[in-house]
Amino acid sequence: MTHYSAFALVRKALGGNRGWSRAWRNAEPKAGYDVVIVGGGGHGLATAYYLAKEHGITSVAVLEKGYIGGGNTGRNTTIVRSNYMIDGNTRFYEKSLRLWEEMSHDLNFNVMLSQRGQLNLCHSPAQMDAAARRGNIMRMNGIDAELLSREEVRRKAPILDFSDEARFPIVGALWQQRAGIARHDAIAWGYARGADRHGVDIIQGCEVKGFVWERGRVVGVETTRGAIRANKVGLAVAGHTGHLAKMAGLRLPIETHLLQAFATEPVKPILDTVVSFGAAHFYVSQDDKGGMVMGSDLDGYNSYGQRGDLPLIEETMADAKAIIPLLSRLRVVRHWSGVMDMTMDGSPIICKSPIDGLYIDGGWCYGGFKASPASGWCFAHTLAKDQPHELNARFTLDRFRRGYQLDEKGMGPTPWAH
Amino acid sequence: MLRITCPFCGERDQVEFAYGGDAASVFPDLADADLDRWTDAVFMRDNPRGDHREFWQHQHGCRQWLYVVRDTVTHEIKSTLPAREPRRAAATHEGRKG
Amino acid sequence: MSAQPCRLARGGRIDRSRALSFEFDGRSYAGFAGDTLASALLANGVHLIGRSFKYHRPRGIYTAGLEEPNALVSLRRGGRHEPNVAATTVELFDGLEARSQNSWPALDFDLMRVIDRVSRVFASGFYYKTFMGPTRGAWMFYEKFIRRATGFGTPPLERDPDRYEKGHAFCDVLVVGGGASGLAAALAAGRSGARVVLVEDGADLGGSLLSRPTGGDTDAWLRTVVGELRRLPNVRLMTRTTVFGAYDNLVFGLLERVGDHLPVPAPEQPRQRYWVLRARQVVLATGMLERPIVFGNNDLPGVMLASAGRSYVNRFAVIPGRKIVVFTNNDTAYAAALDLAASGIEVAVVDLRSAVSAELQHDARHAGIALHPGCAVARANGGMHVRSVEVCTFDSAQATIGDAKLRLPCDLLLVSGGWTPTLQLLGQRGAKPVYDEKRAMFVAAEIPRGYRVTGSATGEPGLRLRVASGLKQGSTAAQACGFAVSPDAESVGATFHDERIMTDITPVAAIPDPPDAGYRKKFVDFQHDVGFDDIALALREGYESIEHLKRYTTLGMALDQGKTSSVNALAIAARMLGRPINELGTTTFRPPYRPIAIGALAGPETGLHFKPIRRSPMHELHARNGAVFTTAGFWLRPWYYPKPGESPRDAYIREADAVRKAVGMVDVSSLGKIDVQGPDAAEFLNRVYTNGFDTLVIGKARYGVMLRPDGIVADDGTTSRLSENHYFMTTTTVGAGKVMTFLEYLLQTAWPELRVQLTSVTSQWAAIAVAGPRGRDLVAALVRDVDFENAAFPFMGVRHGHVGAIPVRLLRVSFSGEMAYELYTPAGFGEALWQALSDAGQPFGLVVYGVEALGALRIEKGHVAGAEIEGRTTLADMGLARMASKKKEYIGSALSRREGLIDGNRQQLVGLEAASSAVALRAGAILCEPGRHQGHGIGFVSSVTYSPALGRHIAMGFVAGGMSREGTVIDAVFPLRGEVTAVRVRSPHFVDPEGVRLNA
Amino acid sequence: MPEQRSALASVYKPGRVGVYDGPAQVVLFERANRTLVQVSGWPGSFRELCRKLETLLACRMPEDGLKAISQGQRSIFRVGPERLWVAGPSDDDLLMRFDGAALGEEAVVTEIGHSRTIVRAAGAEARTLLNRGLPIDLDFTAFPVDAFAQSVIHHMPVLVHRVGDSDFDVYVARDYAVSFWEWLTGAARSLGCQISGPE
Ligand SMILES: Cc1cc2nc3c(=O)[nH]c(=O)nc-3n(C[C@H](O)[C@H](O)[C@H](O)COP(=O)(O)OP(=O)(O)OC[C@H]3O[C@@H](n4cnc5c(N)ncnc54)[C@H](O)[C@@H]3O)c2cc1C
Ligand SMILES: NC(=O)c1ccc[n+]([C@@H]2O[C@H](COP(=O)([O-])OP(=O)(O)OC[C@H]3O[C@@H](n4cnc5c(N)ncnc54)[C@H](O)[C@@H]3O)[C@@H](O)[C@H]2O)c1
Ligand SMILES: Cc1cc2nc3c(=O)[nH]c(=O)nc-3n(C[C@H](O)[C@H](O)[C@H](O)COP(=O)(O)O)c2cc1C
Ligand SMILES: [Zn+2]
Repeated sequence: MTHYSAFALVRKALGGNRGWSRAWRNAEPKAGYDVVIVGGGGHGLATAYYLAKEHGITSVAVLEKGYIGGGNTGRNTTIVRSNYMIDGNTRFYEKSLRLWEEMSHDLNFNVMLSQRGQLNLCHSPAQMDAAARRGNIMRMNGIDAELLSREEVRRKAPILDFSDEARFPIVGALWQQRAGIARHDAIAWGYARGADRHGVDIIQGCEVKGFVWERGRVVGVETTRGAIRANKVGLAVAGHTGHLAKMAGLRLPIETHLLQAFATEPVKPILDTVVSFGAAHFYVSQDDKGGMVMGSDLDGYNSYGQRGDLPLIEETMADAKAIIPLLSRLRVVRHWSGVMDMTMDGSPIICKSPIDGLYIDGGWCYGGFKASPASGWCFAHTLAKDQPHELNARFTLDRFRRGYQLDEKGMGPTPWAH
Repeated sequence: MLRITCPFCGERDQVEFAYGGDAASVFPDLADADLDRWTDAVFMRDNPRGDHREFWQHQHGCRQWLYVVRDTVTHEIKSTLPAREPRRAAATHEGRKG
Repeated sequence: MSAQPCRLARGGRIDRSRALSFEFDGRSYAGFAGDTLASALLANGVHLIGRSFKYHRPRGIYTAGLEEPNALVSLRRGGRHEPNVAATTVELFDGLEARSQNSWPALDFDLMRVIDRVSRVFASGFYYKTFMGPTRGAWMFYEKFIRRATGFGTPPLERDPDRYEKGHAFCDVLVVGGGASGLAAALAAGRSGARVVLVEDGADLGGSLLSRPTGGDTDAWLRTVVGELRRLPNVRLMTRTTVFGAYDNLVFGLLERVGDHLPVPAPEQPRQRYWVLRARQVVLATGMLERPIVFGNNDLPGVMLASAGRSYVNRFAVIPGRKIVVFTNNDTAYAAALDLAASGIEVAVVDLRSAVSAELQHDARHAGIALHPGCAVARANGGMHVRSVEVCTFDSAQATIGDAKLRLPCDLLLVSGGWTPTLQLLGQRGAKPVYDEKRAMFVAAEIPRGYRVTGSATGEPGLRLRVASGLKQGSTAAQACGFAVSPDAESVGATFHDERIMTDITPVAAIPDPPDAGYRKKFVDFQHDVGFDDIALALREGYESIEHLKRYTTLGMALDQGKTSSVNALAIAARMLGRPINELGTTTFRPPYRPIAIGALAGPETGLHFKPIRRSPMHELHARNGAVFTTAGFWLRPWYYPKPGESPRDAYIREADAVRKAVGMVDVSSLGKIDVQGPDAAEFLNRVYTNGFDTLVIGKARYGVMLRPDGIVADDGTTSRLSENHYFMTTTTVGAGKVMTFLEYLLQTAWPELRVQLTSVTSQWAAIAVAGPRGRDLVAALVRDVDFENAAFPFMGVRHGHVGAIPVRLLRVSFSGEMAYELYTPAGFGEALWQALSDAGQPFGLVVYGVEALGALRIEKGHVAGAEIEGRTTLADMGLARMASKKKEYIGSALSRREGLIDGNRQQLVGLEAASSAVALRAGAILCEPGRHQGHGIGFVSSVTYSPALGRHIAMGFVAGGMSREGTVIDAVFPLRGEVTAVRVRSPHFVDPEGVRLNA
Repeated sequence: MPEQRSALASVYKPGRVGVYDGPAQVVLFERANRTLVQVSGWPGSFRELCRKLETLLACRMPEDGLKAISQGQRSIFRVGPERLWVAGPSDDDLLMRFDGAALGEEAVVTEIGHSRTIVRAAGAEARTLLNRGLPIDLDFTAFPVDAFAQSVIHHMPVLVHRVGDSDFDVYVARDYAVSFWEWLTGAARSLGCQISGPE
């Protein structure tokens, strides 16, 4: 496999770019593996990579029904941060950010992690208090955070609405410098290439349609390309977790909802940070190509339809103009959406399922892109050791029955409102 | 945009309605303190890909809660009833559970 | 201003009586009304329009429509500046200013052009392979340069001065596209009486008919049909309007460009209007778009689609070149060749096919056109503009190229590689088109319910058939809506003779380089500078899925969304992979069909009108009294009332102090208010509140708390019993909507057998709280018909009385801990009541206070509010365990018994006070065991105030163990400011814990 | 009773909105002297209740949620399956005397006269104006005279009642009245709009 570097780029260019090899093999399914991961998104591929790299388990297949990275990994607004407040979340997301910081080097694939910082805007004293609590927790856990005044926010992002026309004036913000954005496709391709190098089979166009059972235990999967046996089956299928779990007879504390995203025409740099509006659920950054990438709230009803609708589109565009009036004349070139597994407390699930041989990594809601590396890392640990790492110890299924929800937003069991 | 036919007000835009989630899980009777049944009703979901029974309130209209069957893939609405009606029907047929 | 050297003396659909002047890159030019910016530039002989995205190659005008990939310019100035606008879509107006993009220092001398020389290093995906060193965060260093280099045009840097409107529309039949077939469909449907909306993106109706020579039989047909349509009252014709998205349930997003063709929008008019249209049936008559052929240097200015050449000469009377080569693989380009030749221009045709029909050969010969069948253009030559083309023999059966045969000098190269029906709107509905090998085009396969496709969007090229199918589909659509179609509905079938039928095409997307020709750049996606080699490289590296190919190369991701490139890209990839096109499939079509301004979709929801404001009935009075407002949901509430020169802090302390010492009043109208009536009202309240309400006596109020079903506290408030079956509930301001909805949910879905009526009366009542030791004196002075003696009207009592003629409902409840009354009066009397209190209050030392002082008072009293009811706390956490009735079950009771919710380690409410009066406390501080400032601590500070009563900062907070820590000192840690403050845990009832004052 | 203060008092300025030639296409004014009472009942006995109301008011009760019954100065809306709004002039003595006693046990009467501000939009373009925010088909065939709809305009709940060929009454919650008025007059700018004195 070709090592990527500037030197290689020049050398291969001189050879008419004919010397590049495949980033990963187009593997054919084998009869069986130690571990089969269902879902070729960032989480599934990272899991396979860390299984091989950290635990030496290389008889691994990643099964993807479409093309890798084509799920939410390839359709999210790419915000990476570690500003979580609830005990159980905080250190997990920080671990993830640290893995992000090493990722390009580790994978020899530039995932373009741009730690340009994120502004979580506050529009009332009460929001500032909540931001302070969050920021203080971050700092106490060794995570960078700052509380900014209105003037400090203005210096970071002068194009926000600081005029008298702002319906919800900016009071201040919580700032995390190490937060930012990364290249969505790159993490799928980078992990795939990394896992492939360790011998993992990446099998695209292979949909899991059911499970192979033996004595009440899952021992493989039925796929559109035949049955594949496995000692352990790990689900990392994002919005489809509920659907697959049902095939195994499990009911989960998950609803599938759709979330939209928007990209505008590219323009020269005007916004150097990630901004999230505090008076509405809206976030925006300018990607390296120059387009503004924006997202907002769920469409608000259960859906597996990968397309959004007008009410939320209007809402999002109004949010965009409200917080950055200059966006008014910029044009959206495309909007799309993803289907997400919303849990009842907004926090994820990484654990052994009640069924032997079946493991679940899901419930990522709209925050799982940033979690991809740590999720893969913890899920690999859970699969390899048959017990959770302390970082994912609280991401259990039974926390709802037991009353240990990790409700970062305090919204309760109404997933469409998280 | 969803266009929901309120049995009382007629076909209306989604923006007049508020979503109320899964209508398949019904709260147990208040007197029933069984933790599993409550956990199941409050937290667990069938989350079907296809027909989904769900509640919507015609919030900016007649304020009725509606019992809607909608396909979660096509978003097609198959039927709409006032929520109290199926509940009443269930109550008379199988005895009141909650 | 120059003459227009390339304008024909006659013809076209421009208005020569209206000369317009405009500027491009600072130079003035002339054009005519009816021109586009592109046609006017061409009329002036300007071909070089901009520089390409990545390699800064010179680019010109490639099309005559919205599919334009190359000719992107910046328009207008200041707040109206718009980048990346396709010159082909800009209607010319007097004084228009346009600028080229992406070049420095000048358009014709761009230093970044060097990138083009080393472009192979910057092949697809190069950035994934480099910029990773030397250090770990190296990308942050490179990113700055990359960002500056990309980005195309500059963004606007001032506020948009224009207005945007929104509209809701409804129709039976929506016809998308105002070409021949669309007009026919609208006419047939319109004649049935159905409500028809016809939407056309362009300024004029006619579609491709407008690109035909003027004065022909199609013009007469067009006049007749449009004339009749305009007369039909049930038909609405919307031009300059795009159907940008097809959404669920036959709802469509439309954008009407009301003022973009004017220098500035007309007075009071919006710039654009966004429509939400609900249709019952839709007919797509969206036409088709021509696509290029890929060959060496095919992006050079002076290379253009054949249909564009035809449009320029016929519609705009512009000759885009003096010496023209037409390069085609199908018959349709001959129409352009013949029309141009008819204008006296020298034309040669290079046809990939060796066998060209006798009829075409005859026509060509007759028009003096040199024909080169069996040949391909392998390269366009020239630096900044095409000067000649390299023509090679071509074997269309094998798709192999021979040696260079000749070099044809020319200054315009027209290209036609075939046609692509415009099926984006179907694609948006998830109906993927399929590839028809024979016709070399993607055509509609599955058609969603309610949709119909007609005209060339079906792939039908013949005009007569297109009109016939338009009439047919219009009729059936109307019938599907229940309208009877009269026999004459289809009577305007066109009788004009048909033109060249595109029956024969040799589907070659890319011309291979001739043997030993050396490296040549061949572009597939012009706008993103994606070349033939980029596709090859991506496939070589395993990005074989069509979606991976798109993402790795960025094919089809630019503003034009691949309108001219995606089919060629597919064909090229299919060929490289040796697989049929249909096996590869297409990428997904997503809205919008063409880029849509954010401001348009935001519509009137902007600035201060972003969200409506809810105002209390006394809002004006507060504003006049100098209140500073704060937001709570959509409400604006007085935050504090500063005296001149007073700081916010001084103001609230003064206000709170005055309440404790004399009397104050505060506007609490925003509290949610719900009228609860019916024989089962008591039972209902018993089920939704944790405490009992059936035992509440008439004429009394009670504080109540509601849980969510999961056992967490949802909201609180007081509820009064006005009569046996009549209760009056209040909720928090922010919780009001949610509570009302949840209560209705319970009544209708869970307990329909309960006979209870709920009515939100939040807007019906103004509410004022009067609090303070002199509160009773003040209220009693005004309300003469109520006995205020403690025994007659005790704490938690409810009475009805009058202030003058104004009726008031009085609740003796207290949030502040003082002797207090809440006065409710119908909203229209709110101001009068406030004024009456204000007037009468002077002798009692009345002060008006805002929500900050309200907060100070309630913290002193230990009352919980939003910062404590934060969605994770239980009754017990807030020290309210006694409110959980043991006699009954209620919503949330079952799940509130889960182990995690009764865990002894939970953080519980305490009061906190700064150890010294000099120290400030802050909300959001984390509580820690002294000196152990790690992890999540043992709790946090939820609410803080300076207590005038105690003369120091006090706080409420949650701490593990709660009141068992009473008296101990712990640390309040605030690392964000580097502060650690010692705080003493104490009862949260700081002031008057026995309630002497409120019972006084 | 003292006079109710209009929620629009601080923003109401009769005159033209924007500049335009020719006559106004929309005329707006507040209907200040109206009042509103809500009467609710239960499924089993609602018919009976309606009959009592019919006798009391000497007028039919509406059968559905689509069309109001207007008689003289009164309009009656069935706003929910068992819920009516009776609107009338503010000195309508009958409405003022409405109470449980008159209608019996099965009626719940709620005075909501202060909770809504009523605005009339009249003129050739009134329909166009409302449809700039109202997602309801106001075509005559779908929304004839006396048709009404409860809906939402720019996040604000409204009830829209067609009182004439080109006349509409909009009932909006009082606390939104100023924002609604700003929306309405803003949306009317491009139509040519006249604000006349309150009725
Ligand atoms: C619009 C949007 C914006 C978002 N913004 C952010 C953000 O800013 N920051 C952030 O951190 N997170 C964000 N998220 C969330 C984030 O994208 C996801 O949580 C994360 O990408 C999930 O990764 P994954 O690998 O679990 O899932 P995916 O990438 O969805 O991968 C799951 C894969 O499983 C495959 N699959 C499903 N069923 C089967 C089957 N039966 N057989 C085989 N394969 C199957 C799917 O095809 C898919 O490729 C956003 C999400 C969306 C939709
Ligand atoms: N030699 C030739 O010129 C030749 C040969 C064969 C085919 N054609 C093509 O045949 C077609 C004519 O057939 P037709 O009458 O069915 O189509 P048309 O192109 O005449 O009309 C389609 C119209 O639909 C409009 N439109 C498309 N999408 C729209 C949207 N989303 N919103 C609003 N408007 C939209 C376009 O602006 C266009 O005017 C043309 O596309 C023409 O280029 C031309
Ligand atoms: C961060 C990000 C930026 C994107 N930018 C663009 C863009 O500039 N142009 C574009 O056409 N699509 C862009 N997309 C969207 C993709 O084209 C595509 O819509 C998305 O990956 C979902 O796939 P689908 O539309 O094929 O379902 C972007 C996607 C992401 C996640
Ligand atoms: Zn309704």
